[in-house]
Amino acid sequence: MTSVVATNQSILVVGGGIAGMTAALEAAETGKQVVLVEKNPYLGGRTVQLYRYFPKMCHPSCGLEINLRRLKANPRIQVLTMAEVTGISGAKGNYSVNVKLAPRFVNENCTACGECNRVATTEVADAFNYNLGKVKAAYLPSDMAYPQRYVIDPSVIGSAEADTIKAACKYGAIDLDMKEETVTLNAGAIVWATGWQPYDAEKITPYRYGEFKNVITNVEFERLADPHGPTGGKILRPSDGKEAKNIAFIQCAGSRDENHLRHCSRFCCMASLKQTKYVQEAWGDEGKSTIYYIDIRAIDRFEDFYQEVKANPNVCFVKSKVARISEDKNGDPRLWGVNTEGYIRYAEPHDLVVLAVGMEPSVKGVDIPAEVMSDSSGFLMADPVNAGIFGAGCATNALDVNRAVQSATAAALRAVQVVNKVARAEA
Amino acid sequence: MAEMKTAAYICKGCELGSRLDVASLVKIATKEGKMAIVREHDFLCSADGVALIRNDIDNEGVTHAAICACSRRAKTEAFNFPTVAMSRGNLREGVIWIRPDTDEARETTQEMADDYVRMACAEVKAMKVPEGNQNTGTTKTLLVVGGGMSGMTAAIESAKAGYKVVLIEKTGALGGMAAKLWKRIPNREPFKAPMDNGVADLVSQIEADANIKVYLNAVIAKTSGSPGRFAVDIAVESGPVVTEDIGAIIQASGFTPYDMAKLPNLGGGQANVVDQLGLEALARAANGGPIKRADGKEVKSVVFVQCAGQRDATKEHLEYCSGHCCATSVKQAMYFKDANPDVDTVVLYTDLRMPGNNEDFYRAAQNKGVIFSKGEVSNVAASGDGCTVKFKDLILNEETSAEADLVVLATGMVPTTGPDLDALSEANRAAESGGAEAKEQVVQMMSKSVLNLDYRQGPDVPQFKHGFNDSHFICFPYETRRTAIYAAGPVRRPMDIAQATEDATGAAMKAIQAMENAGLGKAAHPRSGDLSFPSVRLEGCTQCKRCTVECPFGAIDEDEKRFPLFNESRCRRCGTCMGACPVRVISFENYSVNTVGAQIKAVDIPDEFSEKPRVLVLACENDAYPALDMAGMNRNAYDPYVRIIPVRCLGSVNTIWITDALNSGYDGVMLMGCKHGDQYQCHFVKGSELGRYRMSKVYDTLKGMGLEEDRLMDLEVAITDVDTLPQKINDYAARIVEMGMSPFKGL
Amino acid sequence: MSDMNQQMTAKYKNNFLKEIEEQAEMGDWVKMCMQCGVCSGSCPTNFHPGWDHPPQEIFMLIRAGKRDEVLNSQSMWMCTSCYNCYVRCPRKIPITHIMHGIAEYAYRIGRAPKNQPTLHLSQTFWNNCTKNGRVNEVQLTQTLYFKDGIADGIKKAMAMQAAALGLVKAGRLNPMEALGGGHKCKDIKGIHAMLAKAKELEAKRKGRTA
Amino acid sequence: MAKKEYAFYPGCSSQKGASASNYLVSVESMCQSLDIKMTQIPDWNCCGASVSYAEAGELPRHVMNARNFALSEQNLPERDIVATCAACWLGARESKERLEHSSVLMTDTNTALKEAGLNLKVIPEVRHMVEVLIEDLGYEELASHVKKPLEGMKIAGYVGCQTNRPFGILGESFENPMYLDKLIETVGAEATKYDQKVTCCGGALAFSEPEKAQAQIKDIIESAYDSGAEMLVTPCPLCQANTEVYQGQINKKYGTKFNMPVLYYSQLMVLAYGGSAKDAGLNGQVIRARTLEEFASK
Repeated sequence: MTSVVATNQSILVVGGGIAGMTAALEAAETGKQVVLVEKNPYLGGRTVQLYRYFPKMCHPSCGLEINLRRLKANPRIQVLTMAEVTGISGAKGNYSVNVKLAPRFVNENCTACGECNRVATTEVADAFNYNLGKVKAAYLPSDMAYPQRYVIDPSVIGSAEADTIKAACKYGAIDLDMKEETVTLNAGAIVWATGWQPYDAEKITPYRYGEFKNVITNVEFERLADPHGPTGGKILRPSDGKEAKNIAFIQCAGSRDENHLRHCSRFCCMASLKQTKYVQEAWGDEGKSTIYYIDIRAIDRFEDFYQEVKANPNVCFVKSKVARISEDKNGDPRLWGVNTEGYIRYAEPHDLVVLAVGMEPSVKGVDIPAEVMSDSSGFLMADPVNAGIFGAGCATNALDVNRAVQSATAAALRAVQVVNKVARAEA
Repeated sequence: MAEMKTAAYICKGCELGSRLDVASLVKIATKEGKMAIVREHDFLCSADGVALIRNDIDNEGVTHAAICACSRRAKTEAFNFPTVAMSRGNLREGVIWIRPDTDEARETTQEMADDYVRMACAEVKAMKVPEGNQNTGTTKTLLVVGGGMSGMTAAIESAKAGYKVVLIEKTGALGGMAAKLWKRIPNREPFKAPMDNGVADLVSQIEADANIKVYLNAVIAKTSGSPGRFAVDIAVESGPVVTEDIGAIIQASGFTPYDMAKLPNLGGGQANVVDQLGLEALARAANGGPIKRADGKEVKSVVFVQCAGQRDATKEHLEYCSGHCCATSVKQAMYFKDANPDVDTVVLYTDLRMPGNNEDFYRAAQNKGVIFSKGEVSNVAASGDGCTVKFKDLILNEETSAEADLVVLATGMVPTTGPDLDALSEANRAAESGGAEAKEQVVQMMSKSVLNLDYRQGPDVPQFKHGFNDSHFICFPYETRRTAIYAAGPVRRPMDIAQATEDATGAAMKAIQAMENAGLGKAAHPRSGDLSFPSVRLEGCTQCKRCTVECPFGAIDEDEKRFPLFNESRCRRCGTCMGACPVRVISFENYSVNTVGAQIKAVDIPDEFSEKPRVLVLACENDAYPALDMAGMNRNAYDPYVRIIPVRCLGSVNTIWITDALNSGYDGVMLMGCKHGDQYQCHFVKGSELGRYRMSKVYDTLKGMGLEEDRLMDLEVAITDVDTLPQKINDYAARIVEMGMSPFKGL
Repeated sequence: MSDMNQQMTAKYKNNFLKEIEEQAEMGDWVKMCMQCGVCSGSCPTNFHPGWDHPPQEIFMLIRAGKRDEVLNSQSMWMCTSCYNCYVRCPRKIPITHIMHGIAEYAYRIGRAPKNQPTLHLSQTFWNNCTKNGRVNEVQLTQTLYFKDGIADGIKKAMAMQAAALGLVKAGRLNPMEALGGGHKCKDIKGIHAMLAKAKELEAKRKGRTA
Repeated sequence: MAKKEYAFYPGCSSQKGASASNYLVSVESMCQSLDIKMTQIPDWNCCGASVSYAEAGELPRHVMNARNFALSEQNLPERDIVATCAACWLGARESKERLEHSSVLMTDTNTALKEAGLNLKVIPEVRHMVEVLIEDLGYEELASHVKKPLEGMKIAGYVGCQTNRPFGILGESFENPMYLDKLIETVGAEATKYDQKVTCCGGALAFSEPEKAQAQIKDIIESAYDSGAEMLVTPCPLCQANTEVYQGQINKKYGTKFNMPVLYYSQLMVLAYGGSAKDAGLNGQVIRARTLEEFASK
C-alpha cells in the first residue's frame, strides 16, 4: 500500500510535465512540502518527446537532467507516477484528494538492470514514440525515464510470459499481484498542470490523416527526427520507408478554425520553422521544406529565428490554407490550394506532409473533479475570488515551453500564498 | 566534525559479482584505498544493503563512504546519506555495461573497475561534508524596482505570500505605461471587448497593504551586498537618501515606445500620425466619445500600420516583434468602432499575431467592421487634411493607397535595462587612458543604470538579445546571471499586460525562494540547495584577478587590499573561480583541486611496454556524463582505457589536472563540455567556453613537454550523443595508439 | 438601382462593404473572412481552368472598395453550389450563398456581365418552373439552346442531339412536353400571386423598387 | 399498415417522362419491398433548385419550398417530408433552416403564402430517401431483404455534393462519406476506392458552362475506371444525368472511350431484392447497364 505524507500545508501538483515539475520544484525549494502526481510511468511529459527546442535547437533532456537532479536532491517532493486525481473535496486551505494509482507491477527494488526486458517476448505499441514503433511488454519508457524503474504492460499479466519475466528478476522487483489502489491525501493548495494533447488530426477530414500514411503530425515528426526515435533519426516516410526529402508543413491544422479549435495554438508556427531545420540537418540542400501558412506567428524575439529560416533557399513559404490532400499512385500526398498572394493555383506533390496540429488541454476544465473556471477551449482561467486550485502551463493556455515554465513558476507562488496563510493561521 | 572514518561498499548486484573479481576490488579498497571498513553486498541498494551502510554510519562512526556500485545518477533514493561524505564508484554504467562480456575483455574490464574503486576511495577521502555558511544575510524584504503593471503585481503577490516589500517608482505615481492606456486587451472570456486597464485596483491594493512600502520619485543610488543582505540606497527627489535592507530584487523597470521620429517615411513626426501610446492619449481624452485628433477634428477614418520600425531585417530599427501590437491595434480600432460604427478603420499588417484566445478578439473586431488587409506600407504622407498611406496590398497583389484622417504606428517596445555591461567596460577601458570625452561617455552610460550595483562586474544585470534581460534558457526563464535579482515584464522580453502579470508573479516566486535559500547558505539554480561554497587561502593569492573577472555571476569583488572578496550568497557553485585560479587556492569542501587531483593520481598507470594506454576524461556532469551513462544503459561499448571523472562544469577544470595527468603518464586527456558561443548551452554561462580557452594555453605546455597536441582533446558533447559519443571515444583511443605511449610513464 | 450605380466608393472604406451587407444574401459575413484562401482552393470550377476572382479575392475586393470589379465579375456566376468552400471555411462563412447573393444583387441593379450564360440559365429555369409550378424540361432545354439565335442554337442542339435522343429513347425526355403538355400544378394562380407578393416584400425589405 | 409512412416530395425530374423518371420507378418498387409507404404531397411544386438564385432572389425561393411545407403539414400532418432528389432535399432543408432562424423571413413567407390560401406554422422534418434507409431502417434491415446479391460487381459510389454538403448524412465526413459504399456492399457488390467520390459534376453549369462541367465529369469517370469500377451509382438525379449523358461529348472532346452506366442506389437494391429490369427502371438508362440486365434476367 502506497503511503503519502501530506497535510493542509502541503501543495499538490497534478501533472509531471515540465510545468508540473517546475511548480513542484519551485515550491519545494522554497521549503514547502509537495506531492507530485503524474499519470505516465515517468516524469517530463511531452517536452521529453521533442527532439530539439526552438529557438536554441538544444535538447529537452538537458533541462530535464537538471530538473531531475533538483528533484533527487530534494526530500520535500513525493512523486506518484501512473497516478490520476479522481476526486477533490474540501476547500482552499484544506482539500482532500483521491488519487488512483495504476499498477506498475514493478516495485522500488528495481535496479533497471533490464533482465525482464531481455526475456520478454510480447511487443506492445510504443506510446513514448506516439505508437510509431513497438516495445517489449517489460520496458523502460526512455533512457531519461524517472523513476528509473521498468514497467510491465498489463496485457501480459496472467500469462506464462509474466512468470518468465518475474523469474528473470533477481531482486524481487516484479510484483504481478500489484492492484490498482486509491490513496486519499491532504493539500492546502493544488496546482493543476495536466498539460496539452495534440488535436485529433483525423477530425480534419480534408487532410485524410489516418487514411494517407504519409500525412503525419508535428509531434510524430519530432520522433522521426530524433536519433532515439523509431527510425533512429532518419526521416523516412511511413508508407514505404522512402527518404522523405520534399516535406510540406501545413499550419493551423485544427487551430484558428471554428470547425475544430477556436484558438491559435501559438507554438505551431515556431515548431514547423524548427522542423525545417531538421530537414536541412538530415538532407542538406537536397532537403526541401514548404510551409503553407495563414500568418507566421514568430512572436517577440522568435522573429530572428523566422528571419533565419526565411533566408534558407531550401525553405519556401506559401500563404495558403491547404484545401485538401489527395494521394498519388506512388504514395505522394498531393496538396491542392491557392497561394493567396497573387492567387496562384497549386496541386503540389510532396514526399511527406506534416500537419502542424494545435494544442488542446488534455483535461478540459469541465472534466476536472472540482469547481474551476475555464475558457471556451477548456483551458483553465484564473479564479479571481478565493481559488485554491491554480492552473499551470498548457492547462491554462496554448504556450511554448518557456512560457509554460513561467506560468508554472507563477502558479507555484499562488499555491505558496495559500499554504503560508494556513501556516500563519495555525502558528 | 568527528574523526574521519572511511568505508567502502562494493555491490555484487546487476552482474557486478559475476562479471568482476570482487575479491580484488575489496583488496584494492582495503590496501590501496586504505578504507577502514570494506564491505561487499549482493544487492547494495536493497533495504538490507542500505541498512548495512546506515548501521555503519550510526554505530561504527563512518563519516566517509565510497559506494562502488552503479552510477551516481542511479538509485539516489537508496544511497541518500546527507550526513556523510560520499563518493560513487561507477562500476555498472561506467564499466560492465560498456564492455563486452568476453574472455578477451575480462582483464581490461577488471582494470577499469579496479581504477574506479581506487578513484572512489581517493575522492571521498579528499571530501568534507558541506555544512553551509550560517553567517549569510537573512533579510526577507523584497525590493521591486518599477511601479508599473509588472512591479505592482510582483509587490502584491509577494506581500500575499507574507513578505515585506519595498517598491520604488521613478515617477510621481504608480501605474507605469498601463496607466496611460484607455483600456487594455481582454484577458478572459469572452475576449470580445477592451477591458478596464486595472491599474486603479492594483494601486488601491498596494495602498491598503501594510507590508508594501512605496517610494515615489525615487531611484536607486547604490546597491551593495548580496542576496539576503543587500543594502540599497534609495535617492528620493528632494529628500534624503534612504537605505533599505533587502533580501532579493525584482527589476520591473519596463519599456519606452520606439521613437517614431526615427520613422519619417512612415510619417513619424507629422501632425496626423501618432504611435499607439499617442492614440491611447486621444482615446482617454475622448473618454468614450468620438475620438478627436490633436487639432480637434473628429476622426472619421483611421489606418493602423503594424510593425512600424519592427521586425526590421535591415537592422536599422527594431529586429524583433513586440508581440502585443497586433492585439493593441485591434483594441484601438474597437475604440473607434464602439464610439461610432461609421468610422473607417483599416489595419495593415504582414502577419497578424494574435495567439491563444486573442483569435476571438480578432473575430470580434471584424464583426464590428474593422477591415484587415495584408499589406506592406512603404510611405505615409500628409495630404489635404489627413494622410495618404501608400502600401502594397499583398492579397490583391498591387501597389495602392488609402486616405485617412489619422494614422497610428505600432512602433513596439524598447526595454529599460540600463547600460550594456560589455559596452560599459569598453568605455571604462577607454576612459582610463582617454580624455574627458571618454570619461563623459562613462558618466553618460552610468546615468542610465537602473540598479547601480556595487559589483565589480558592473552596475546592472547583463543583457541578453536586443537589450532585454531575458534568460538564455528555455527550461529556466528566470535563470539570471545575478543571483537573487530577477527581471520581470517587458525588460525581460517584449510582452503584453497579461503575460507581464504572469511573469511578475513568477519572478516574485524566484525572488522569495532566493531570499529563503540565501539565509540557509543554499545555492540558487541550477545547483539549487548546494551547501558547499568556495573558500580561498588568501595567503597564497597572487591577486591575479582571474576569479573576479571570470565569475559568470559577479559573485566576487575585490576588497580594499585588492584580494578577492567572495560574496557567497551570490555564488552559484559552478567552480569557475577554482578552475581559473593559477595558484589553486580556491576550493569547495566536496569539490576541489584535491578531490579530482586525488582521483587522477589514484589511477594505476601501466608501464609503456604494457601497450595499455590511459586516457583521462573530464566530463561535464550535466550533459556529457549522463550521455555516457545512457550509452551504458544501451550497452554501447567503448574503449576500456578511458577513466572518466565528472566535473561540475568545464569552467571548473583547473589546468593543473591536465598537466599533472600528462606528467604522470596518462597518454591523453579528453574534455567533454557543452556547446558554447551564441547558442551556448552551458548553464554556468561561459563555463565550457572558459574551460576551452584555458586549455588552449595548455598546448604551449604540451610543446614544452615535447608532447603532441592531440594528447589533449576537447569535445563538444550534447546529452543526446548516446550513440555517437562511444565512437568518438574509440576514435580518440585509436589516435592515441597511433601516437604511441606517453614517454612520461613511470617517471 | 440607378442611384446605387452612381455610388462612389473610396478605397479601403466601408461603404461598399456596407452596401453588400445590406443588399446581398448573407453579405454581412464578408467582413469575417480571415484571408486563408481555403475557399479558393476548394472551388472545383476554379481549377478548370479557373476564373478571374476566387471567393476570398472577391471579399478582399469588396473591402478594398472595388465596386465595379466585383459587380462586373464573372466569378460569382461560376458557382456550382458544391458547398466545398462552405464546409471548409474556418470562419464558417456561408460562401456559396454569398456568391449567389452578390450575383443576384449585381444582376438586380443591372451590373451583371452581358450574356452571362449561367444568369440566362437562372432566368430561364425560374421562369420555366414558376410558369406551371413545375419544370418543363423540354421547353427548358429548347430555350437554353436557342438563346443565342437559331444558327447557334442548331449547333448546340446538334451537339446535344445524341444526348437528347438518348434521353428520349430512354423515356426520360418527353417530346410531347414541347407542345405545351407536361406536368403542371393545379393552383397555378395561387402560386403566381404568392410569388408576386414575395417579390414585392423582398424588394421593400432591401429598399429597392420592385 | 405500412412499417413506415412519409410525405413524399418526388421533385420535377422524377416525374413521368422526365430525366429521372427511372429513379422514381426504382424507388417505388424498393419502397414496396421495404414496406415503406410514400404519399405524394398533393399539388407539390418545384423547389426552385440552387441555380434559380439570380432570377428568384431570396424570399421567392423560400416561399416555393414553404408552399410544399404548408401543403404537407395540412394534408399529411406529423409526417416527415422525404425527397429523392438531392437538390430538392437541399433546397427544402435550407429554406427550413432559414425560415426557422429568421422571424422576419417567416412572417414575410406567411404573408406571401396567404395569397395562395396557405399558412405555415410548424415546418416538418425534411429528409432524403437515403437518410430514411440508413437511419430509420438501417443497413442490417436493408441487407435482410437481399435475395440476389450483386456478387462480383465492382461499383464506384459517386456521392457528389448535395447529399453530402453542407448538411450531409449523419456521422459521415464531407471528404470521404461511406454510406454509398456501404449500400453497395449491402447489396453484395464491391465498392471500389477512388478519389473523385465527392467531386462536383458541375451541377446546373453543365448547361451554362459545359466545358468546365465536362472537365470535372471526365475526372470523375476516369478515376472510377481506374479504380476498376464497371459502373457508377449515385443518390442524385442531376449527378446521374450529368455523368451519364455527356460521356459521348467528352469522348469526342478528349478522345476517351467512356461508356460507363450510371445507376441509382435504388436500382441496385430493387435488383438485389429480386426485382425485374423493369421494376428497376433499367430501360431508363441512356448507357445501357448490360451486366445488370443480364443479372436481372437470371
